[in-house]
Amino acid sequence: MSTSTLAPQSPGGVRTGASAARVRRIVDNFYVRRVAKALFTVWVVSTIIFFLIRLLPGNPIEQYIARLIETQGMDYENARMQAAALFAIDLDAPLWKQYLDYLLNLLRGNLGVSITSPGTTVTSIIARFLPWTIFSVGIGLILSFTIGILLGLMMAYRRDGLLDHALTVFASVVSSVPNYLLGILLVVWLGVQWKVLPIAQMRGTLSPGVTPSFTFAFLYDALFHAFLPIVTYVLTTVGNWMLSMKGSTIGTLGEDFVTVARARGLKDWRITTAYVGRNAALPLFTQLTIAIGFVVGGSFLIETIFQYQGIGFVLSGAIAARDYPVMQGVFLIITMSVIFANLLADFLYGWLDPRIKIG
Amino acid sequence: MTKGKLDWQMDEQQNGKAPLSLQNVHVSYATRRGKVQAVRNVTLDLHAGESLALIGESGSGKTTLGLAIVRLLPETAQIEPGAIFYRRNGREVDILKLDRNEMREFRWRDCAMVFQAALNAFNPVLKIWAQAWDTAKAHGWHDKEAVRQRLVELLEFVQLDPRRVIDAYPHELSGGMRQRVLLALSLLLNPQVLILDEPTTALDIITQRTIIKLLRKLKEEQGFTMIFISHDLAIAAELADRVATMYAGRIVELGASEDIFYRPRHPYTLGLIRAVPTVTGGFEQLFSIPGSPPDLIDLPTGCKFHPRCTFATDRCKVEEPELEEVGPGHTAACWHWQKVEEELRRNPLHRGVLSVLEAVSFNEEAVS
Amino acid sequence: MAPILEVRNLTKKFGKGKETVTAVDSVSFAIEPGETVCLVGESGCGKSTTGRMVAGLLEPTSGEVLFEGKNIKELDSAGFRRYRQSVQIIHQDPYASLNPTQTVRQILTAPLLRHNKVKNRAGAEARALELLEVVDLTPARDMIDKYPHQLSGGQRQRVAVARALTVEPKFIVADEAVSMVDVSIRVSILTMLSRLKEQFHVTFLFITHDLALAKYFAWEGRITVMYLGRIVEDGPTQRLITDPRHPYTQALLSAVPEADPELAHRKRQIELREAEIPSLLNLPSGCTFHPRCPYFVPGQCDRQVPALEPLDVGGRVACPVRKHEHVPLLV
Amino acid sequence: MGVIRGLFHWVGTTLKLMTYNKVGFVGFLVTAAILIISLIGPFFIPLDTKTKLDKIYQPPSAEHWFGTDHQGRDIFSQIVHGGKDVIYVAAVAAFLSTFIAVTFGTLSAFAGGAVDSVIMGFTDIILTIPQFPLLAVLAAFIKLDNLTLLGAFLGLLSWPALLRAVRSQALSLKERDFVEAARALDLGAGHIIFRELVPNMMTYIVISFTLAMTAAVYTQVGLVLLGLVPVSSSNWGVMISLAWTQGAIFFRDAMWRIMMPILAIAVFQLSVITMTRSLELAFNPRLRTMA
Repeated sequence: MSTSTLAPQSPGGVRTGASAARVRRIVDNFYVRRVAKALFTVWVVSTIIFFLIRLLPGNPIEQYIARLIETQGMDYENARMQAAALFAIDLDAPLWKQYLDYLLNLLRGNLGVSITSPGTTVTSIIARFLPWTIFSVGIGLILSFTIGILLGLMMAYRRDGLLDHALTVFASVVSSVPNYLLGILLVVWLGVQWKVLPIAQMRGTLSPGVTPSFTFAFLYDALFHAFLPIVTYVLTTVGNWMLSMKGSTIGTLGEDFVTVARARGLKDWRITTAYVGRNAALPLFTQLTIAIGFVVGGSFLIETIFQYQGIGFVLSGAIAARDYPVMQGVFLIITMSVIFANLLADFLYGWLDPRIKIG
Repeated sequence: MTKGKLDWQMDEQQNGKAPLSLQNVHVSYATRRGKVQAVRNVTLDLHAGESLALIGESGSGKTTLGLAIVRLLPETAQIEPGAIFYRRNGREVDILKLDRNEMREFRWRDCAMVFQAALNAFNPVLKIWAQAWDTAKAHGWHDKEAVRQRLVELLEFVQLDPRRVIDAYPHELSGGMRQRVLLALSLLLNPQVLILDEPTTALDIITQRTIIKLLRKLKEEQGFTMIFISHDLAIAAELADRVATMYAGRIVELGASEDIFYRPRHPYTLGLIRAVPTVTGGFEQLFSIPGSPPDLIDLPTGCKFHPRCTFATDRCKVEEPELEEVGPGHTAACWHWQKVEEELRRNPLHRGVLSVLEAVSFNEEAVS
Repeated sequence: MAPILEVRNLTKKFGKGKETVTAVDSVSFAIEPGETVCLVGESGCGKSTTGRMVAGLLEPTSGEVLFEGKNIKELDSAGFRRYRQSVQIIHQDPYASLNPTQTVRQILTAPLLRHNKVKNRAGAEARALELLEVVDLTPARDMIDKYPHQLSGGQRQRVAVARALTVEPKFIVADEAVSMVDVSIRVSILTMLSRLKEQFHVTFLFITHDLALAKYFAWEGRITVMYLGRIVEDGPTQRLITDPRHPYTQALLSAVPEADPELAHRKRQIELREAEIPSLLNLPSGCTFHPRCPYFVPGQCDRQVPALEPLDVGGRVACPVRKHEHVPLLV
Repeated sequence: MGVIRGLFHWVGTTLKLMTYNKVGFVGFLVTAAILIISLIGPFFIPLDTKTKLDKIYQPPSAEHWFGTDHQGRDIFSQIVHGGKDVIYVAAVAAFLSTFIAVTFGTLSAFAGGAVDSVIMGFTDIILTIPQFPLLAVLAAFIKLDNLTLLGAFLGLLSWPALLRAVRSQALSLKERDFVEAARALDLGAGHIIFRELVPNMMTYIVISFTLAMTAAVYTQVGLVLLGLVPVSSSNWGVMISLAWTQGAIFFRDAMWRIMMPILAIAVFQLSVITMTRSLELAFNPRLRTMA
């Protein structure tokens, strides 16, 4: 017998010194461990970025210096100073000092200054554009996940029926078209061929003159502009949720506790929701962590297609203009938002599944 | 726990009619390869207060039959022809004719089924109390306090500490505890019939004993009507008043427990008994049954046991025997049951007390 | 005669830190060539872990395994490989112990060819067919090209036995080898194993939770009872079954359901003080059975770990309190 | 001779098994057709490069099956020529990422301990970095003007999810009794990995390979669209990218020019994904003996 077949755990912990026990409890705490892991990941990723920028042959700083000398006729020293200011790096200091400064700057939220729009800090750019991405991607993800789970559940219940077949075809088709191509198709068909949507007016994040406020008009306008990105996220991701949920539900329907619930004479609705649905959806929350990364990463192209001014739009602009400080900062933020979203999904999972020991 | 407290409603006033009568029940599954004949022509009366064991190996149809009674078979299964009559308080229904909602109400309230895999019998994300309350609510109970009170009593009856169990998640309980919780839950709605499918399989020996003791208590003190489904002869020996042996979807022998264990008349029953050793009995000569269970899609002709039977003759290959009376309250479906009787006279079953005494005397010699 | 296999103070711990579990705790026993020993106990008692350590599949945390008098830790690599081949294991689940992607032929010829037991492929096939006959899988020609999923549970278990025989082992650990096989064919597999004992001079360590099977298989041999990682009692089967001395053995024997109504009703009922088995993560002090034992002596049982002491009636028992008491199991 | 006959038998059985799932088999046929057209087609259908001002933006006709583009060139010939590179890059990427995932996933499962912790720690970190932005940022530094380099680059960054899955598969297989029996029989590490484990993971590996291909198609076309991959030859991605940057998507008549490459990519992705349903059957030993 392996350790997995041991007798169930009996309550009652170890008795050590009270303070040592408290320290251990904190260290062992699921949340603490998970947050520590997330912070560690952030550190590793930012370190990777630092060394990419500093050490790669033909690295952005060297390239920028070269560009300044070439285009503006600066001498090497001046160009170097300007580059240092932009990247918030002291190029004369030893590498370890530069690295330390970089990390301290990160902690202070100082990510340097944009090259293409001088004087604008990267932090302020992020602060301006990030909320729109969170808004559109967040709504897209929640809608897609919810719709996917509901449809998947339905498909499993009506397995091999007409609805199941139709939805399976739909799911396979929409999830095999890359999201940015679907975006182009939406523009081509809804905007250009059929003229159902005023594509030109829908660009950007808000119509001219509308300012952020807690009003219905503002929300309506924000949704109007985010409509196409959201539809694209939902269409391209809902298929996977549907098929995953269908598979998971079919597995759950075969579980003994579902048969026992039926033997207990429970009403169908209760079995479907609390017994089948809830358990079938659980494994999908682990997939959510991977999906979040994909959606945030993919938002980049969709925002470019629809000219939706979120963080991805900024990134593609920065890449095109080789605005390295912005590229670096935005990339870091995108990664951090994925790490944060994963953290959230993990906590959510621990809360939904009592078998995951927390605390 | 007294009888009054648990409030069993024994229907003695049934003018002699059994609470559960199976008449000519057939169950088959449609598969790509053909029709699986899982249960064939089962006719059986379950009397009030008796405990009946259905024994047989995997594929004998015993679990299918159990599931057919509460109609929990997969959708590909067909239960026909046949009828399953259920009687309580002078009311008689054919279970197979109940509509969806009537069927739902029938389950657990009239007939509860305790499953083999108690490990997975509970929804892992709901506490025990929530699942008990779900059950009560589905059958029209509204008084939360009363349900809780009853659950506490039942948990005490199965010797569990209600304070520890009631607000626990299933994974926090051991396998034996979960099996007992399920047993307690099965009594919640005061059902008349209890079907137990492999109630002790996969449990440790000492835990098995705890469950067996509880079931005996249900049987002897509360006079419960129960069906045990098991591949394990020991469960039948420990708990059953009557035993039905199933083979290839049919009942091939049915009789009082003592008759089946000491005076079997069907070669298959005899084979099973001769294949299983006891612990505290003496050293028995054991034999296995040659061959393997038949393919339920492509059943042999005549008696389905004939390819594995040492008594088989040409007649067995052609004609399938029906259950016939071989003793008082004892029926067997075999053309040659008299030969089995002779065989037993020649080579008696070395079981029971005699062999035990031999073993003990051996021991005393060794000590002295 | 020198024991073919001996273990001394064998201990296995799993996990680390707070989660450490002692699955096997200072187990010592010796098996003579040709002897049949059954290791019996409930799930979690360490019997399978012991079996896997004996078969060299699991490294002990401490203690020694001696095969034919030699400590396997001190063997050179060639010696260790010889030992590895000399000890084979038969697993419980016939559905998991055969690779679903291989035919019986592939399963049997691979070890034959690898260890040069035969000259060539033709020789391997001939030997494979022979082995199939040995385990009563006939006609062997029809069996050899089948995939595991085309065989019944009993047939698969026979293939597993034939596979173990390819390397001509001297010692076989049968870990619950028949517990997943249908009742009606169990005996034929046990009979086949008993025959191998004579035919190939194989010594068996039979691991099971089923006391009735242990009794049947090792009627002339010995039974060793384990509880929570320790041996609590061992002795000749016939003595241990009829005159168990350890309260746990008694509880176990009295708890076993009997396939005989009369025996079932005449069994002595032993009431344990606690029904639940303790967690391996939090083992009781002293005798690990003391929280459940009806004969618990406070101050003694919960303080001292009882040693296995020899019994006048044969075997050993780890209970100084009850070792002289005979408790009839039937009333 | 026997080997050849065996091979034919194997191919025959595999194809027969693949027909068990009708949809999957159609996916297989379409995938095969696209592969054949992309690889052999260019030898038969010349690429139309001549500007024909009188034939700009024509809808599909007998002469031009998929219509014409903004310079009056035949779109069908461009589609036929544009598949090769896309598929090549995807195959390189899929091969590399599957190779990394299978090698290190199995290693991680087998070695356990520190090796496992290091591999998994690294994988988890790479997994949290959104792949597409990373690729885009990196593409801004490194010139990916070589198809093999592009494929390798995509492959090098897309293995983490698969590695995790392979590791958990290998972990569960490792605990299986038949692997333990092979250890007891001293059959050697090579036998255990290549005879016991890999055949049982084969279905999974093949399906993962095809799915990795679709992921690589997604990424490379995306990169092309952003203008980050200076791939000179025409391919489906470049066709879309040109139409996009020239603003053709807002021009009603340009529909065929945009639709056709998009359709080509969508049909390829869809057929590869549906093909996996049949692949599952083809590797099932249970079915293999029944066929």
